[in-house]
Amino acid sequence: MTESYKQVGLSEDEYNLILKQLGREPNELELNLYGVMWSEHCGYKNSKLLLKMLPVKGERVLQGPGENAGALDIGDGDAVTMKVESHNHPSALSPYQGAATGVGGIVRDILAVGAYPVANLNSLYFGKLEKAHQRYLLAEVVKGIADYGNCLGIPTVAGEVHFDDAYEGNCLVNAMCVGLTRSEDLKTAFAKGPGNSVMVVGNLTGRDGMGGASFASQELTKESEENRSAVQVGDPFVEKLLIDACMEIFQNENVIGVQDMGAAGIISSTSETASKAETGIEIDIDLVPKRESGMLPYEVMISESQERMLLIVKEGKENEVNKIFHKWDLHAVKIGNVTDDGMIRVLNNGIKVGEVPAKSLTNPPLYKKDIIKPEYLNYIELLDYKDLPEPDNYNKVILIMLDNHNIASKEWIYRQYDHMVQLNTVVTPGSDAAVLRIKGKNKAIALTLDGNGRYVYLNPEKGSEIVIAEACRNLVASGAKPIGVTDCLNFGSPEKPDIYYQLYYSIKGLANACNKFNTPVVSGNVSLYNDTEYGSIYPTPTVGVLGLIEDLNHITDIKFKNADDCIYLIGNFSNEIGGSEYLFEIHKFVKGKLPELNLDIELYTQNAILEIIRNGLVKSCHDVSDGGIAVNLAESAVTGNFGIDVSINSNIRKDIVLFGEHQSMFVISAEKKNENKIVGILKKFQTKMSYLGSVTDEKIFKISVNGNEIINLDLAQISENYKNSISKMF
Amino acid sequence: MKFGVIIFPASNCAEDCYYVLSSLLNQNTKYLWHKSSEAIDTDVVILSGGFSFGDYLRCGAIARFSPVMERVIEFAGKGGLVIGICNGFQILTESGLLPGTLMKNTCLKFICSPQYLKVENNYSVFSKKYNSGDVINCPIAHNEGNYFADENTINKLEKNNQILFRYCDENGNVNDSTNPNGSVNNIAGIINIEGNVLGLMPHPERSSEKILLCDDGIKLFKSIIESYN
Amino acid sequence: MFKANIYVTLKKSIFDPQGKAAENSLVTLGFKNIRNTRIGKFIEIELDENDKNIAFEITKEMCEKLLVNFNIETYRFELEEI
Amino acid sequence: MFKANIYVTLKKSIFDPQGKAAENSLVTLGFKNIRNTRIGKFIEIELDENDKNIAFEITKEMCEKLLVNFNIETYRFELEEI
Ligand SMILES: Nc1ncnc2c1ncn2[C@@H]1O[C@H](COP(=O)(O)OP(=O)(O)O)[C@@H](O)[C@H]1O
Ligand SMILES: [Mg+2]
Repeated sequence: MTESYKQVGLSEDEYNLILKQLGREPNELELNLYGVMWSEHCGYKNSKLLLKMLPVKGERVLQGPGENAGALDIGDGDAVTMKVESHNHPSALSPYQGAATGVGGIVRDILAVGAYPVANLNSLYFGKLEKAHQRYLLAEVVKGIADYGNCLGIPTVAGEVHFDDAYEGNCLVNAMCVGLTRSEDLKTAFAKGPGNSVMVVGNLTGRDGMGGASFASQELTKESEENRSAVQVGDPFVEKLLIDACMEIFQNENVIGVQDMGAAGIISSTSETASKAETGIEIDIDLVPKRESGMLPYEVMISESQERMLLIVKEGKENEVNKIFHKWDLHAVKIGNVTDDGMIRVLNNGIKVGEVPAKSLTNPPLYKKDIIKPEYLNYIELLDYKDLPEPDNYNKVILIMLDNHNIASKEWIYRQYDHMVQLNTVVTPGSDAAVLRIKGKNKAIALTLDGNGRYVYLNPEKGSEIVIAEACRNLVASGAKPIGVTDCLNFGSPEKPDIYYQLYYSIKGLANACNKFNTPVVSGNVSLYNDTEYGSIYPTPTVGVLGLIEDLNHITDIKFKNADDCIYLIGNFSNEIGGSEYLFEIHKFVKGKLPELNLDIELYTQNAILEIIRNGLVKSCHDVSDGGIAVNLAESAVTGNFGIDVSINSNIRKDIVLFGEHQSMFVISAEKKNENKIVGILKKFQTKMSYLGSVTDEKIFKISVNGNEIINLDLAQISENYKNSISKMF
Repeated sequence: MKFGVIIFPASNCAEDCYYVLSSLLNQNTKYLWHKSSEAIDTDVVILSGGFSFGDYLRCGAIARFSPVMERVIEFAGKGGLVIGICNGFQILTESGLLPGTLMKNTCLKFICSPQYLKVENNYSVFSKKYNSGDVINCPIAHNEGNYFADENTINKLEKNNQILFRYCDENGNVNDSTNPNGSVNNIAGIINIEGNVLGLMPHPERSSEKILLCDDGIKLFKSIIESYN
Repeated sequence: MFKANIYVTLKKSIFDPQGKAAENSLVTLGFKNIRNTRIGKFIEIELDENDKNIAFEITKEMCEKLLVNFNIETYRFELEEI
Repeated sequence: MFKANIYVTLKKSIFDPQGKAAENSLVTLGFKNIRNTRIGKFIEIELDENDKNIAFEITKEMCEKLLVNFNIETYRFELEEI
């Protein structure tokens, strides 16, 4: 017994704590339960204390972290729920199934709060596509997301994809789901009312993903590559039935609590619901409908078979519930009861095989470490621009930039996702944010999911502020007011001091920005131990932000719309290009200072943009981000299929002007006659704009800097590089 | 006019069709359950898009055996109007109401995209409101939309003007480069010889409102309503 | 008890893009001397039936009713006693 | 010349939703006495190779490099002289 705690991933101290809490030695089943529940993945041992820095309250918050998904009030009694979650480790091993079940899991989180899933998003990070294995991973992950999400009839409307060597051995697959419901219909995961029934619904329980939760909390090694039973297989068909059946069941009052079964299956769903409600649960594993015979009790308890949910049902209403599931060719089976003794009691065919306090499973020891600045941060920001040769051919540079996979159109990917089903997607993938109208109402929501590992690596705090600022900028450019955040923290092992420092300061940065923009964090997920033999990934928080558009007329996209419209630049240049795609692609550096971000200026500028959009004064709006102004202009030109004739004046270096990732900056197009009104509004927000030039019918892309024309290309060529860069890799 | 929209397990576009018919066109619309073996009491039956039975084994193969399909076959035999959109088209071919088979797209990928279609003729109850030769935008979203039938069947379809829609570009060009999925002769939608059963891969319900892409698709539904009145 | 091993293949005359794609990848990987790659289905079903003739009939019927689309596919099967 | 008949099946421990759905449908159609329906792949490849041992090695390598996903699948094959 003494050493077996190691096999379930517990430390000696943790084992001793268990002895103290139980007052005896745990048996093998019980030990296994602790093993999964006290893993980082389920227990948040290393991150929970840090997460307390995040703002979680706000006038629109209906439900914050602690539930299966967060919920925000979007007016008229409507609630939007959202959550993002990682499936990095399963996807690295089995990219198709890993990504597919990642979508399945996050959709069940949305379902578990009683909402109908209306949109999926995803954030993907791989190594460079020049490597065959990375192409394989991308193709399989995308197919996994597509096959699963498409079958469910949930549109996959937005996301991001990055390629960088830092993710070569450990790709990131973060899936986000957004749901819609009425505020009064939100469900919670409380096992209330002793005597009530505990039911499992959905798929049968098999030996899938045995120990996936503790597995996701260990570094990937050659050995774990062998440990492949950790991979689960998704069944989107059953998930779709589960969605339809649950929506029907939620219409009456028989269901008191709902919890999806994700990591650590039955044990985590029972102990979490009981622990929250200050109750206990007794179940008999013999009653659990199984797919395989001869499953051991602990296998039943921690199995990660997909497409299952746990329901707490009013005593005596089991048959009514079962009837509805039956209609959908699913079962709902009573496996036990809520009790009042605070214990999770496991029976096997009536005989007790284990018993532990629910609260002890859900309250692992929490760790806080010393925060020690990593060595690399002392020199990584040092970069003298005088050492960087200025390009002599800007036509060439912009073509290279557009051909860069991080910048190029992601159409090859999103074509594979059904992004139109449900008839709400007004702004489809390829703009700054997706926009979904709310049927029957004059309002819409805007969604984005964003990250920037390189920035956060160079400066964890500032970089993370920029991640939030940029996500909000995407929403604002679409005409939406940002109202709430869900985040997924993808980091290396917290046991390494460098990583712990990154984690601390990144969360601090997220908190600073969320406080400033009044966008509370309503849900999230933490994925640590993203390390391989090659080292850790870049610290990569990804953030999903929800925006509200209160009038359908305010919906805006990035496309230039009409020839002769004027193009204007709003915001100020920064003289820093650390972490930029330009520096990386052309000069092969990952260093330097990040472009300056002042959160106050950012907020004014965003408010100013919103105000001019709401006054109906803009035709298109696009924020400046990866690849700078040059790429921004190219994207609006290509997607709108117009040429431009633009000239920029500035006293900083031309390459920094064009490709620097200046913060708090937008490009808009508008009719000349609206110029004065726009200037008037901007003044109120202490924001200025400059005239850059115009949209042209001629399909030529022209940019001058300080009077010298340095870019002059056919739109067709710009478009070719931008549109086909990824597809031609396959 | 009464419309029925069938719900098979995982037909995920049933609600979209229902919405267009009932909310945008104010038609009397109801859902029909796949297990129902009651006679069809609507004027039109719609088999919507989606992934009936997960599209496992072959798209539409399992759905074709649902009890409701016997009734649909009976209904179609009596001249009732039946429309199969996307997965619905696949079910109609599997059940023999329409000839041919929808195979995997030649690119082997799911394609979701706006798509131009050429309206081949407006003699059909399903295309009355268009002009022959119109180019309309009607999005596609499928894995298996590659229409195949043997030469004989294709010749008959051509000869009898049963091909209602073909994939084309913005200017109405119908050729290999404007064929998204490998369909024989760029076929996007066909009717049976009697003219009362339509199957098409594109989704007219997805281009039925200006705020979403365009409203070219709604004329298909309006054609039916007009021919009834 | 029998196990039916059912092989469902695309008819020879029908182009198999999936087989073609797999073949192209194999060629890229250096397997040059290959051709006519075709990908079909291999379906295994256990039958609780002791009479081989009946098992044969049942399997045939399952293929004809559901498992095979005769527009594009063809099939064969064998029965294995288990 | 050989033709390789390759059978790729899901590992026994892996859930096969597709097989399950097909089985449910067969049962509804009246084929009651069936179980453990599994749907795998049947891949046919012609090899321009006259030495059976080499053909064997090549086929094995193709399976291991591309055709089989060892996370969830397993395979066997036979060679047929053509
Ligand atoms: N980075 C984070 N930011 C905010 N909330 C978080 C974060 N990580 C986890 N949470 C919250 O902690 C709770 C537990 O998360 P998780 O174990 O991922 O939930 P689930 O079991 O529903 O998948 C959830 O309510 C989640 O929203
Ligand atoms: Mg959950």
